[in-house]
This record gives sequence, structure tokens and C-alpha cells, in this order.
Amino acid sequence: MLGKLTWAAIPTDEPIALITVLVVLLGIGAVLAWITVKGHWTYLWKEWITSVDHKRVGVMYFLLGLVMLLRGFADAIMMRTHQALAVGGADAGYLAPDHFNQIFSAHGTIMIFFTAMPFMVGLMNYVVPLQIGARDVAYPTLNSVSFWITAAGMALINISLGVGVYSRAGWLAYPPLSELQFSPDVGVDYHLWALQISGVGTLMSGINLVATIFKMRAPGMTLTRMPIFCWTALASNLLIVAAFPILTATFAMLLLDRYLGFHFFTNDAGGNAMMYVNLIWAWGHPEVYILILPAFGVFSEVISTFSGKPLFGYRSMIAATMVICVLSFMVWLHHFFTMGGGADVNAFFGIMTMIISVPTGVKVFNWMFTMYGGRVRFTAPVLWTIGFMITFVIGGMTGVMLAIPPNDFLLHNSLFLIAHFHNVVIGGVVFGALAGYMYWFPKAFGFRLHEGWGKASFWFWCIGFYIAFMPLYGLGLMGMTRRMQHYDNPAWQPWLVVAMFGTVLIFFGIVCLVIQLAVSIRRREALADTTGDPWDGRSLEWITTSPPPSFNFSVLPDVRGEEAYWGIKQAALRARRLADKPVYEPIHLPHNSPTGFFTAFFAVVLGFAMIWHIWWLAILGLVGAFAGFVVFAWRDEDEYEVPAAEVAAYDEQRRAIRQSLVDTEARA
Amino acid sequence: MSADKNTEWQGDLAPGDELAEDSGVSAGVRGYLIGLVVSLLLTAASFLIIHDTFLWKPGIPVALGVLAVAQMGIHLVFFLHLNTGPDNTNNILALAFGVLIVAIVVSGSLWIMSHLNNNMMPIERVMDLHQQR
Amino acid sequence: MSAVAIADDPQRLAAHHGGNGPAPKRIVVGYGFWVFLLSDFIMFSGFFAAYAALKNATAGGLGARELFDLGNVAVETVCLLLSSFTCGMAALAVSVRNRIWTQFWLLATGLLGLAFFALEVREFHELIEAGNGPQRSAFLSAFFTLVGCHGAHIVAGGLWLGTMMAQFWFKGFNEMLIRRFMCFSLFWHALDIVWVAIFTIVYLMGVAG
Amino acid sequence: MSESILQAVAPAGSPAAAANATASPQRPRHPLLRSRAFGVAPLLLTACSGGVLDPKGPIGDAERSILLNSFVIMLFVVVPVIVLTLAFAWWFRASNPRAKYMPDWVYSGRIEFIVWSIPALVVMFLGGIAWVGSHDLDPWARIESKKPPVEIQVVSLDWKWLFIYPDQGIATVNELVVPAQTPLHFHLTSATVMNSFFVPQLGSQIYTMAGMESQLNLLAHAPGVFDGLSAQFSGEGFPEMRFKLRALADADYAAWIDGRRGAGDRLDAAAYRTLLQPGVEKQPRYFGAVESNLFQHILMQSHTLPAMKAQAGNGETAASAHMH
Ligand code: HEA
Ligand code: HEA
Ligand code: CUA
Ligand SMILES: [Cu+2]
Repeated sequence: MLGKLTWAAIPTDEPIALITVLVVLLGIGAVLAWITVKGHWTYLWKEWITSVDHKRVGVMYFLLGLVMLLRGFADAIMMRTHQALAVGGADAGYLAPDHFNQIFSAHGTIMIFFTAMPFMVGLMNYVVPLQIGARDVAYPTLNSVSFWITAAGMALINISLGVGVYSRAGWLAYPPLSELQFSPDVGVDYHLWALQISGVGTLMSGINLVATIFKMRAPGMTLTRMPIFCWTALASNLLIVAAFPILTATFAMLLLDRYLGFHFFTNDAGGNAMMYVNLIWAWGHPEVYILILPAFGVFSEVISTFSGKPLFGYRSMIAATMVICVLSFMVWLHHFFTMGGGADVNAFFGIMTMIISVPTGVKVFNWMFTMYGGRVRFTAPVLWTIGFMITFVIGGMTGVMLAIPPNDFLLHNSLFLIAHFHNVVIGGVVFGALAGYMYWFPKAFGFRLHEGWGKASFWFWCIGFYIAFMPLYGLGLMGMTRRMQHYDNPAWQPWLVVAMFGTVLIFFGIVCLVIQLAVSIRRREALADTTGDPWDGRSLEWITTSPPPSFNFSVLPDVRGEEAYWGIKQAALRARRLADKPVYEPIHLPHNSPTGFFTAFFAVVLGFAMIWHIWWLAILGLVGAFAGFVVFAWRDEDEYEVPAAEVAAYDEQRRAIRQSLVDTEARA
Repeated sequence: MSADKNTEWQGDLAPGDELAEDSGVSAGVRGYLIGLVVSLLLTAASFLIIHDTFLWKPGIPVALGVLAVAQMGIHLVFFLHLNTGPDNTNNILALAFGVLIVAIVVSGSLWIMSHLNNNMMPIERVMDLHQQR
Repeated sequence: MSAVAIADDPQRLAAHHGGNGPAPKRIVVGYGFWVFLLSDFIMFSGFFAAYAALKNATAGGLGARELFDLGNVAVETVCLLLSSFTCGMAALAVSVRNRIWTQFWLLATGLLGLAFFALEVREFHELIEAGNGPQRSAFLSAFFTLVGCHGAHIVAGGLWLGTMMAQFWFKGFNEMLIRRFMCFSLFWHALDIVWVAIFTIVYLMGVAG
Repeated sequence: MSESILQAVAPAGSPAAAANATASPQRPRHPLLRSRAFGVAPLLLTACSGGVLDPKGPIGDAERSILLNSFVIMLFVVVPVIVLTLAFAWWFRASNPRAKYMPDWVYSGRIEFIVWSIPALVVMFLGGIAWVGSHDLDPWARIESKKPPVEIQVVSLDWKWLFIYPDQGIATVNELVVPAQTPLHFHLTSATVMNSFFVPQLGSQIYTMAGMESQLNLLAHAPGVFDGLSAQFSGEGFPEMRFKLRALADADYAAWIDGRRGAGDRLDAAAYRTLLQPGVEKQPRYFGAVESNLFQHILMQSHTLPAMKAQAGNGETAASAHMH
């Protein structure tokens, strides 16, 4: 009846896991109770859960990332404290191998798929339609479905905390270790189903944004007038569309091996695990560029806005972005130089890898020259950007070192590699997410974030990062490999202790972020942004109010050059008045839809049932999902109308504010 | 989102849409018929050449490949109505990107796998593979 | 300011090229679906790559040459090609808003798809009965997965087709349905393209090579 | 600082001394070293701690040179980038009245050109190194020497290393004894999951994979004891997949072989089956005789594996198999 599921699946013998689960359950319970007591359910359901507005969906993605960050960080700090103690035998430290191996697998998976991805997808969702002057993404309902399916994958991973175990095979789940033969329990199944399901969501959101960028731009917004963030978003989503299907196929094969006794990657019957390694990296390498490209976009926007200059070398930025996009599909072998492919393939892929540093370097230089001759305002987003430029260059350099096969023969799978990718991932992706968060927060919520706490957070993060990860370069050179539950070389220990302290500093950085949010909410009156343009911005998102109305723009902006809003703003300033009042038309917007929520619900049911081999429940989940699809397909009316008068009334107010801004500026 | 008629839109057509000029049912039927007949012919050719002694044997896979590419082209043009006109730029670009990725992934994988297998597949196992009578 | 204002001025429009505002919904939907289909091709390319890499890994069992019956494949292919044609006919019937012919051609498409699927099931069944199931060797795993994945797409297409027929029947031709139908026909034709690759690489090259 | 020398000299005596040394972790816990660890730059310290910057053979030597070369060359670009970033940001701060504001300076053909060519030149150079290096240091490439190579077969098991000396007819577990100044030719495979065979001080690691036979060529310049390990995560006992590689002078090596041959257990199918049980080995083990073609049998996993498969299906511990 319940497949493999029994009471034994609850980790009653593991106090750490059990307490975590209880705390999490209590937390969730408290939140739900609070919502019920306050009577917020209707609001939540109507305004958020069923919302198909790209801005709401974007914010929810970001929230999802934040929640998962806590989990990912909890894992990280456990690993760091454990390793600081774990000199000696398997009972050194406080985490048994079984537990430690789950932790790094979960940490990598969660950080990449459920922290970094939601941050980036959320930012792109929020910002791209505003920057290209669109009312929403191309398929708003699908957008909500994508989000909820991602959330379904996240739910599955977290269920593994309390029911059964998580994978112990690392975030890439290499076979044969991840095959049934060597991992007979449900851990790997949790991994595979959670990522299969959320992968569908990611793919759909990639398609959505590609179509949005190609087909929804405002009049006059040609491709070569788009802000660079939109270009990086385009490149990133093209990579999603091209890479995620490979992941789906690869995982499908591993699932068939595990569930139906196929022999793709098994040790017997002709299976070939090398094929898995090959395919997973054909997805995996593009994946890291999916993450970093939008971050590059964020930095480009921030640096140009706060330098009071257009981005230096706009066209070569576009070229660099697209070159990275294509090249990132031609380097994947650098993750397995040591598998024995031979000198020719190693050298070819090594060189292709290094070539990526040319366009990346061009970007770095262009950011530098954007500051040159500018008036740099050192706000928190700028600090993150400068911190990024310095940190990322170091991480990129160690990446290039790894790209030289003879070097990789020494450093593969060592802590040097771990240091490399945390260097680019924290110094690049995380700093980018944070810069974007602080830069666009006022747009999304109508008030700025407190600068002081933001800067404090930056300094903790930045210094903490160096202290936490620079020692790992050294340890890698000393011969320490990754994924060590314990080690017997006491000379390593001091460095691991230093690294632990670095992580504690990072933790303070996160605390500062939380405080910043709390303080800013409390002082939201003082920090309010009534102008819609708190940073003297240059692209279209700043033309509308903060937060923008559901329809984003009262009339679609008419774009006449690069830096659309800057041009309009300067014209108004020169003429000392706004452009003529436009003709208002009624606006059609999509209805809210619970499709996403229901689909995700059935996806969780399906995934859970498959993991535990509860076949009847799996069928139920599948039928439920299909029924949901049919019901959705049967619906006729999918749009409602905002009357022209309402639009006009809104714009009236908006124009008054903008006129007063022009007046102030003119007087000054 | 005010303009919802194709006529006002000066950009690309939807993939699958025919050019405005050859609309009309009879023209449409003609297009699909041509597509059907040509692809049937190409299919027949593929199935025939592998039995035929006319082709030099190692050339057969090459011929099959070419016939398959031709047939895919026929499908794209006559069934999916893709063309090189200015109103199809984005559709073609998307297709080109997809084909590029497919080519990179498949050829790259095969190149890598052949090197790995050459280097490391034990001779006995290779024999085992080839002994399959 | 608005799209209308610009459309007044053809000069400007030409200069904008591709910058003339958001596309009509039909084009947006069609384009997105096209991108989805391309991503589906990429997924298939993963299975193709695996098949090609494992083609010789028969683990002492039978290989392509001994296992495949080309006659069956030829009939399957003809079914699919005909169904692509009937699907095109259905598209034309939809374009002139003819309910009866639409239903007729869609039904024909569905039946041909069903015939294809039945033949495939029979082939799989025979292979498994003879002990050449996907568990036998890596080669057979890859074969069943690749061909079966295409078959699964046909089944999904069939379900979709049924839904479309019911909706056309009960609701007539509205814009949204016509858009969906356009996506469906793209899907169906694209499956044909995948099949061309399958019968060439798996079956013909398998038997000839 | 003398730590590595200490290590290298101490065990290189009689076999007895060596065996003694391997029994306990022999890295001396230098109090000075530990306290210093907090102060000295990592590079200085690692140079004397037996890692990859302290190579003891030609492969490791060459690889370390490439590593340092590429590092220093890139520093020539990276350091100026960091300095200029800070300098530009600081000089052009909004509060600096002396900085010239050039809001329209957004393009310069000359700078664009330089900006594309600096990284391109660096990459051309590093790419060349990568090409030559990959070929010269290909793990498959033989090491030039007047002496014939010692053939060693390596099998990674859950979670221990099995070393077979086919020409000497002996085998060891978790200890690898080799002659110094003689090329070592490894043939490697795995009986279970993937691992990576790595002796950091000798250079190049290589994966071990079931059903696949990889190769590796190494050489130790001088007698010494070096850490060996698996660099590819392989499950629960992974941290214990460590071994000592003892390089001995020729005479000592010959004596060691003589002492081992015929002594102790024979590694036959039954003994191998016990080894195959998942678990860690705390002490090295030695076999005085080995069933012929054992390595080939392990390589041909298809003969041994179906039995394991059936067991795993029942949800029991995997990786126990029969042999013929
Ligand atoms: C956001 C994520 C991200 C980014 C951007 C990168 C960027 C790069 N990475 Fe990294 N990488 C990862 C995430 C990332 N990586 C992860 C997660 C792994 C490990 C996965 C695992 O095994 O678990 C990994 C592993 C990894 C390996 C495999 C190592 C191994 O397993 O043994 C290699 C090898 O080539 C590599 C190389 C590179 C290179 C060359 C770049 C380049 O793109 C960097 C380019 C940037 C610069 C070079 C700096 C700026 C340039 C200049 C200032 C110009 C002048 C400089 C020069 C000309 C050198 N990475
Ligand atoms: C995005 C990717 C990402 C990020 C951010 C991190 C962050 C951190 N990681 Fe990590 N890590 C991985 C990806 C990542 N990691 C991967 C892929 C692996 C390999 C797994 C495997 O072996 O299979 C790994 C493995 C790994 C190990 C195992 C090493 C080993 O194998 O021996 C360790 C050890 O301590 C570690 C530590 C840390 C620490 C201390 C942090 C902390 O510094 C960072 C703390 C981070 C946060 C708290 C969240 C980040 C914050 C944001 C994203 C922005 C917040 C935004 C707002 C507030 C708006 N990581
Ligand atoms: Cu060395 Cu055979
Ligand atoms: Cu990579």
C-alpha cells in the first residue's frame, strides 16, 4: 500500500536531523497560525499564490531563494564546523559519514538549484519586462506554473529531511555510486525527482523569457537598444532552453536504471558511467553560466547608474555576452580531464575554456572604464559590484589555472577546486543577487533599504569570504581533497579552523541582511521612494511608479535610443516639461489562476509517490496534473480589462510627480 | 496589447504560419501534397538503398544521413512552413541555435566517448562487444 | 507615444525594424512553442548521443542487425507521414472554419497515430518476449528509451488531440483554440522530424552499418 | 621547514623500519609549525608540507612549474586589474571635485582593441602551454629511462586500494612499495564505483572505473614515503581510501620483494571475495602470491556482477560478488 514507506523512514535515531525537522515544522506551524489568526489567507491567495503578475512571481522566486538560503547555509556551517574538528578517525567531529555525505550533497544541490537559480530567475522575471517596456512576460500563467513547480521540487528536497534520507552521492550524483547497486535507499531518488520536477519549471521559465525578450518589446526597443541586463538575461535563458533538456534526458536514464533495471550507467551489461559524466557536464557547465550571466547584467546596470555614465563599450558588452553564451557549450570536458580522454581532447577543451576568459575579461575592463570619468556614488550596490570585480577576477584566474590539464591533474577534486568555484559563485552570483536585491528593492516595494546595514553586510561577507575560502586554496595545494568526512593530517586543521571563522563572519553578514530588512521596513516612511526613480536611473523600469501598477506602464513607452528612460528624462529636463499627454487605451491583463499551485501540488504527490514506490498514488498525481491541465485548457475568458479612465487617472498622478521633479531640477 | 491582428504587425510570422500570398485552401493542399509525396519518396529511397548493391557499402550510412537531412528539410518547409523570408528571421535563428546545440552535444559527446573508449576499453571487452555474431 | 502613433509613420517603422512593439498573441504563442520544440529536440539529442555511445554495448546479446524488422518500421513511417499530411489538412479545415472536416481530419490524424503506436507496442512486446528487453543490455536500454520516448510523445500528442477535438466540437473556433491548434500541429510535425532521425540512425544504419 | 626531508629520510632504511613507519601517521607534529600556521602565507607553508608544491618526481615537477608559471603570468594581468579598479573607483568618487566628469565618454576604439587583445594574448600563451603540456604529461605517455618500468596493477575497492605486482606475483593492500628512480607503469581499474588514484607529490591523478583500464606513468626521484589517496568521492569509507607509497632504493626494493614473495596469504578468488566486502582496512595487508590474471578478471566485470545486482535488488548491502 505504501510502497517502501514505513515508520523507519522517520530519522528518530538522528537527533540533529530530528530536532531540525521539529524546529522547521514548528516554524511553519507558527507562520500558518499567524496567517490564520490575522486573517491573511484571502489576501495571500488572491494577491500572491494565484497571481500571474511577473512582478509578484519574481518576488516569490526571490523569497523561495531566501528560505532555501537558510537551509543551504545551515548545511555549510555544519560542514565547516565539523571539518574544523574532524581530525582523526570516522568518529572525529560530530557528523557521522552517513550524515556528512548527505549534507554536502544537499548543500550543493540546494545552493545551485534552489538558492542561486531562484534569485536569478526572480530578478530576470521582475526586471526584464519592465526594462523592455512590456506589460508582462509572454505567458503569465505559465510563469506562475513554472514558479510553483520549482517550489514543488524544493518541497521534495526538504521532505527528505524528515522522511527517509537524502542522496549521499554529491550534487552531480555520479554513477555507479548513484546506481541502485551502491545507493539502494531513497536518497538518490529524492535528488532525481526533485531536480526533474523543478527542472521542468526552469525550462518553462526559460522559454517564457526568451519569447518575452524577442516578442514583447515596446515600440522602438530594438535588440541593440536593450539594457545590457536584458541581453545577459537573453543569453542566460537561451542557455536554460539549450541545457536543461540535457539534464532531463540524463536523469531520465539514471531513473530508468534505478527503477526498471536498465543498463545505461551500471557496471554490468555494457553500461557506461562515463556517458553520464559526459552528459551531466554538457548541462553542468552551461548551468554555471546561466547563473553568472544575469549577475554580470546586474553589475552592468549598477555600475553605469551609479557612475552617472552610460555603460562603456555597450556593443562589445553584447558581443562578449553572446560569445560567452555559445562558448559555454564547448568546454564541458574540463570537469573530467582526469578521466583519461587523452591529450587531444583535453587540450582542445582546455583551450576552449581559456578562451572564455577573453570575453569575460572584456567585461571586466568595460566596467572599469565605465567608472573612468564618472561620478561614482558608493552606495551598497556599488560596494557589492566593486567587491565582485576584485573577487571574481581572482576566482576566474584560478579557473583558468584549472583549465590547463596538467594543473588539473594536480588540483582536480581538491579543495583548490572548491575554493575556485565558491570564489566565482559567492563573489559573482551571490554578490550579484545581493547587488540586484538592493538596487531594485525600492522599485519593488516603494522604499529603499537601509544603506548602513547593507554596507555592514557587504564588509562582513567580503572579508568573511576571503577568510573562509582563501585557506582552501592552500589546503588544496597541500593535497586535501573535497568531501572529506575526516582526515588524519593535523597540519590541515589550523586552516580549517580559520575557514570556520570566515564562515562565522559570513553569518554575521547574513544577520546584517536580516536586520537591514527589518530596520528598513520599520523606517519605510523615511526611506520611501515617491519619485519612482531613486537612483537617477537610465532604463525604463524607473519611468513608472515604485511599486509599478499591475499594468507596468500607462502607455507603452516610445523608445528612441539606447538608455530609453535617460533620453526621455533629458528631453523633459531640457524642455522643462513632460511630453504631451498620450491617448489612453483600455489595458487587457490576464486573470489570476490557481493552475500553478494545483499543478505543483500534484507534482509533489507524484514525486513523493515515485520516490517511495507508491504506484497508485503516483497515478493519482499524474491524473490530477492532467485533469488540471484540461480544466485550464477549457477556460475561455483569460483576460480582464483595465478601463482607459482608470489608466488615465493613474497616469495623471504619475505625471504630476514627474513634472514636479522636472521643476525641482530646473530650479536647481 | 491593443493590436491583435497580423496585418498591423510588421515583425516575424508565427512558426507554422504560411506566407500571406499563398493562402487559400487549394494552394495549401498542394503544399502538403508535395511535402507528403517528396517525403514518401525520400523514405522509400532510404529503405531501398540499404538493400541495394548499387552503393559502395561504406557509403550507405553517408547516403542515409543525407537523405534524412533532406527529408527533415522537406518537413520544415512544407509542413512547418519555415522559410528564409524576412518575416521568419527569428524562427530561423531559433532553429539555427537549436541545431547548433544539437550538433555540439552529439558530436562532442561522440568524440569524447570514442577517445575514452579507445584509451580504456579493455581489449577483451571490445572483443566481447564485437563477437555478437 | 503608443504603437498606433508610430504606425502612422511608415518611415519610422522601417527604421525600427523589429522594434514595432509587442507582437500579436498568435505570434508570441507560436514562437514560444517553437522554442519549446527546439528544446525537445535537444532532449532527444541526449538520448541519441547515449544510443550512439552504447550501440555496441550488447553485453554478448543480440545487436541491431539481428533484432530489427524493417518492414514494420516502413509501415510505421508511412503511418506517421500520412498523419502529418492529415494534420495539415486539418489545419486547412480550421483555417476555413469548417467543423466537419476539421473533426474528420483530426480523427484521421489520431487514428494514424494510434496505428503507429500499436505497431510500436507490438514491436516492443515481441522483443521483450524474446528476452531482448531493455534490461538485457545497455544497447537495448538505449534503444527502448530513445524509441519509447518518441512513442510517449505520440501518446501525449494523441491525448492533446482528443482534447482539441472535444473543444472544437463544443466551442467552435475561437482565437485561443486556434492558437492551441497551431501549437498542436507544430508538435505533431516536429515528432515526424524526430522519427526521421530515429528510423535513419537506429533502424536503417543499425541494420546496414 | 625540514619536515618533508625528515619524512623522506626516516623510513628509507631497512624494511622493518619502513613497516614501522607506515603503521602510524608519521608526520611529526611540530609545535612551531602549528603556531606558525596562522601567520605565514599559505604558499610558503604548503611548500614544505608534502603537497603538490613539493613534488618528488619529474611529472610532479613539470606540473608544479606549469602551475606556478600560469599563476604568475596571470598575476601580471590580474593585479593591475584589481589595482586599477580600486584606483578608478576611488579617484572618480562623486565627492572628488578634482576628478573630471566625462558623462559622454562611452567608447574608445583604441581601448576596445587593447581590451580584447590583452586577454587574447595571455590565452594564446596559456593555450600553447596547455596543448604542449597535455601531450607531454599525458598520463599514458611513458617516462624515458634506461630502466624498464615496474608494472603495477591498481584496483580501487570499497574502501581500500589493492596493488598487484604481476611480474613479482605479489599483492598489497593500502601500501604501495616501489623502487625509486625507476619508471612506474600503472594499470588501473575499479571493482566498484569510481575513484581517482592520486599521489600528490608524484603528480597526475587518474580515474579508476569499473570495466575500464586506465594507465598512468610516474617516477619518484629519490627514496621517500608519500601520501596516496583517492580524489574522487566513493561513498561512506572514502576518507579512509588512503595509502602510503614507499619509494625505496633499488637494493631495498629487491630485498622487500624477496621478503614478500611467498610469505603470507595467497590472493585467490576467495580472498578477493573477502576484500570485496565493503569496509576499511586500517593496516596494510600483504599477499605472497596472486591468482594469475586476477586483474583481467576484475576488469571483465560482466562476469562477476550479475550476482551482486540480484542482491542489491533485495535492498541488501551491495558489492559482494562471486568470482571464477
Ligand atoms: C558561477 C559559476 C562559475 C563560473 C563563472 C566559473 C568560471 C570558470 N571556471 Fe569554474 N566551476 C564552477 C563554477 C564556475 N566557474 C563550479 C561550480 C565548478 C565545480 C563543480 C564541481 O565539480 O562540483 C567549477 C569547476 C571548474 C573546473 C573543473 C575543475 C575540476 O573539476 O578539476 C574548471 C577547469 O577548467 C573551471 C574553469 C573555469 C574557468 C576557466 C572559468 C572562467 O569563466 C573564468 C573567466 C574569468 C576570468 C579569467 C577573470 C576575468 C578576466 C580577466 C581579468 C582577463 C584577463 C585574464 C586572463 C586572460 C586569464 N571551473
Ligand atoms: C550557489 C552555490 C553555492 C554557494 C552560495 C555556497 C556557499 C557556501 N558553501 Fe558551498 N558548495 C556548492 C555551492 C555553493 N556553496 C557546491 C555546488 C558544492 C559541492 C557539493 C558537492 O560536493 O557535491 C559545495 C560544497 C561546499 C563544501 C564542501 C567542501 C568539500 O567537499 O569538502 C563546503 C565546506 O564547507 C562549502 C561551504 C560553503 C560555505 C561556507 C558557503 C557560505 O559562504 C555561503 C553562505 C551562503 C549563504 C548564506 C547564501 C548565499 C546568499 C545569497 C545567495 C544572497 C542572499 C540574498 C538576499 C538576502 C536578498 N560548500
Ligand atoms: Cu604497462 Cu602493460
Ligand atoms: Cu565548467
